[in-house]
Amino acid sequence: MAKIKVVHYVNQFYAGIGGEEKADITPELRVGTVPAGDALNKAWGEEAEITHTIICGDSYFGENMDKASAEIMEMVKSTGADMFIAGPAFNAGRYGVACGTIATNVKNTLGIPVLTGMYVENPGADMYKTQIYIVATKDSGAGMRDAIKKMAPLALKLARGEKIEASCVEGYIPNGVRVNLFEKECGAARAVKMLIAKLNDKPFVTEFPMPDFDRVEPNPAVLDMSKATVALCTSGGSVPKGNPDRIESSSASHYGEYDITGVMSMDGDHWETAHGGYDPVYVNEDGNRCLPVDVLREMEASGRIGKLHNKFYTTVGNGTAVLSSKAFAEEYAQKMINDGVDCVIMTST
Amino acid sequence: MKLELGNIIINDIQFTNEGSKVENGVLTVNPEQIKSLVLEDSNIESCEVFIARPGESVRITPVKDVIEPRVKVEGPGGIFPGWIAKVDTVGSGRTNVLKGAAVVTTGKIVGFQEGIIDMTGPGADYTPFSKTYNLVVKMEPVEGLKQHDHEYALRIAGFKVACFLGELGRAVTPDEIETFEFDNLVESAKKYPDLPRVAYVQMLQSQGLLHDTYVYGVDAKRTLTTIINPLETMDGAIVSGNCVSSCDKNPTYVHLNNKVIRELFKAHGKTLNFVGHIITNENVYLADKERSSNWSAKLAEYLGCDGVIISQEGFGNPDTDLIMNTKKIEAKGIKTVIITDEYAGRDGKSQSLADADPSANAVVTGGNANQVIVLPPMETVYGHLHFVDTIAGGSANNIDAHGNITVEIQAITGATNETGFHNLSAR
Amino acid sequence: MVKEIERAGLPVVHICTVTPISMTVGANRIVPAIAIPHPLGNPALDLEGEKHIRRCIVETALKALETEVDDQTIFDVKY
Amino acid sequence: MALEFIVITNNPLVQEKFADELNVDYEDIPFRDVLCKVRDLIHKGHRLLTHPLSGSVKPHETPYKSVLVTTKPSTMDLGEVSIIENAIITADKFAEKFPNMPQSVKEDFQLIDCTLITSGIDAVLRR
Repeated sequence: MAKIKVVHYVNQFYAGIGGEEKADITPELRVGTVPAGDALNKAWGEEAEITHTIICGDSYFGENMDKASAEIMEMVKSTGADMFIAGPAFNAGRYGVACGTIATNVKNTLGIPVLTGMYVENPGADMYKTQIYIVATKDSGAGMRDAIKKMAPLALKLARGEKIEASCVEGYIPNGVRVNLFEKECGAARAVKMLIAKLNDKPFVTEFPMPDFDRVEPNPAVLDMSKATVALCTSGGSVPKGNPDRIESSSASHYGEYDITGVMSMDGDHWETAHGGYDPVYVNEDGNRCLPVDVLREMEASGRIGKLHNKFYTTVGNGTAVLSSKAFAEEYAQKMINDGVDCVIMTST
Repeated sequence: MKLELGNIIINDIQFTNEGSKVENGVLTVNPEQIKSLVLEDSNIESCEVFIARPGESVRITPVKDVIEPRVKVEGPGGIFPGWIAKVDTVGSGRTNVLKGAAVVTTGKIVGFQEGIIDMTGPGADYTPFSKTYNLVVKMEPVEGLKQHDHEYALRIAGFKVACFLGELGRAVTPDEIETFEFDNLVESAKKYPDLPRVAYVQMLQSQGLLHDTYVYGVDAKRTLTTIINPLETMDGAIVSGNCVSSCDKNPTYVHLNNKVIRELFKAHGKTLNFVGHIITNENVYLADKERSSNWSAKLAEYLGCDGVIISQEGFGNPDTDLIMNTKKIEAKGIKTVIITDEYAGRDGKSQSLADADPSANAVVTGGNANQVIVLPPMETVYGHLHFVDTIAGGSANNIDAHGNITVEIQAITGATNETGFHNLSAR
Repeated sequence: MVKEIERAGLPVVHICTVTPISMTVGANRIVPAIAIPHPLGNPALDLEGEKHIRRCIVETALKALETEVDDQTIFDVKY
Repeated sequence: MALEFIVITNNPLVQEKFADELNVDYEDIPFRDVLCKVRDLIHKGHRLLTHPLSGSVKPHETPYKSVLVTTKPSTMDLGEVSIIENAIITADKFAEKFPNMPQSVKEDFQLIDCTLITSGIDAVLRR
């Protein structure tokens, strides 16, 4: 089999160009490797080789994300590589986000296998771990050897399209896809060990993490509601009659964005619910029962609120579903911010 | 209380036309003796007996139960109290065990029954019973026998055969003797004042036909959560009536050799003080679930536990019991580790459990039961293969032209066992 | 979803029937709704009665947005 | 006072066995629709008495499901909402497997569902 051609992405620091003062350098494609790439090449022997390295400053990437991304994509494409590797970024936040963003882009647009590595608390890990394989590294460059030891074999497997084993076997950050494996010890022995650790306040790793129950700090209160733009969102599935965007009744693959300019009330002649998670009769009769446009219009007229935002966002979500459509909300929250929304009323069934 | 298990290591099973016996690690069986024993029950029309050894190209399906042959040689009670023996308390004296042998019963009680044991090939890795020397007892009922009576007949026949084989080991000197001692609460507290106190909370499937478990002959759905001496469990107090969705159901063999109990005994007096075994049920009625989990928490507190291990049995609604038990026990300040399995979909991307709670922060998993496996054809099939396409984890037309069967591992007996009996897991 | 909106920097109030779930999903300002099939209405009432309760709920939601909170808070509706 | 309950079912055997003595709401509808019917009742304040994922036979593998709910609505119980909604999520993970099931297998599934709900009915009646 021919040697696998790999292109490697690193920031200014790992290219040996400089630290923060050089973080604004623009993307550059070089033939050959940087030290991290040398280590990978050494680990691969005759199997694979980094032929090109792309270098970009972290600040430049962070501040010019779309442009930088497009430039880098062209560079990757021009090399004709079989695989793309970014980092490892360890605990460097902007570098981690850059590695995750570019690797995800490469995977989605060029369709070649990608791999990166970073510390589990790197913000890039949370953003991209469900989309690409991210090897879990230590929190600083001192963990380079360990990172290469995990990345090199996983990269080969990915490049060859081989079966990827469970996260604890391959060393990637758990990505939410459950993969079976045979443990050395039976479940009972593992349970007793875990309990002893838990009883002694020693660290232990659950084999099945419960869904995310983390919290976000509350944002400050709205100071002057009479000047505020209030947006409505719902997980109750409110849609125009006939459900033109075909929002699925459960586990929907997209969310709805609808204009309510001039709409005074969610009357049953024009609106309905796409939600399959409850008896739709009442909301189909009167959509204000789910999305209170009628009273907010009154409040807009009376000056209680500054303005009702002219778009609302809708998803179908069981109130009690353990999984939530996190990505949708991330996306439309950004849209609302860009549109100058000040606060949000989210209604759920 | 002290229990000795005298293990007679079995390295092979052979048929004979003469008397059945155990000699030099070989279990020699006269199949006619087995048949006449089974056919004592007028509800059973016919019986066939086969041998399945590790590594042989053999598939057994649908598996009804797996039972370890044993005999009580010293002390009160007998094997399978409430069924074969009287209800005298077991768990003391000596019991001889034909270690490495198992009785596997098979028979079609309902059309969608599964339970696959492959003795070789990829499927063999997923079942613990590919490593035992199995005496397979295949039984057909008399015409028109109702499913409840059919299940009962097969269950009892399995116990009878296991006792018959066990009896052959009565006079044999065991290769090894394992001794287990369980002190009462006061004594163990005196002996190990500084060790954390740990109990085992075992959830027993208890919902109806092919979903039942029995304790000293009592249907577990008609019990309140209670305390049992773990030695009683090790000595046959709990038996299985439970075989559908066989990946996470406990055959009788698993109760006899409950690994949570064994591991707790291993750690007892060293890193923890094993203070008790709480058995609770998994009923259909929600008020029963509330009540039973209240009692688990209350008894764990009553035993003065610092920690417990909770094991589940089955899929779906027991997730509710599991989370209730965990939340209520954690709320008492008692630390928990739970053992479950997952139904994360064939792609591993779906929600694994039907319930969740942040207090369940220490989980051991028996793996994703939806994982798909291709089982190549075996030279011999004992049982009814043509039912494989209508079973849990199977699907219509899942046997290809070469005889490969595509199934989810939920069809394989013991694959994702939730008492931590096997070593499959997931991440 | 509420959490993602909050994380993006927008103050958000969650009007929700199943308030414990709202707590679990990490909402900080929570207003209880009427019932799952009609969170901001009640078909048992006449149109004006229904609008009145809806007004009360939305008013409570606005008050919640006008209130500083440090932790998850449920704002009860006065009808 | 006896607890009044309805048996929501799509299982003809349950209908046949209990229709004379109990309040059985039988409809020939798919498995999922039974769960949705129960869900809508729970949302209206009927109390869920038996677990909708009773038994180990997987949703859609068995076409049959029977669930007990109270006849009269009271206050919606949040725990029960969670149970029924998660049951539907769980059921949706399993595709229908055997559209052309032989009658004998159908009858076996009917029997299993019937024994499961019978254990629930017994529990309610003897309370």
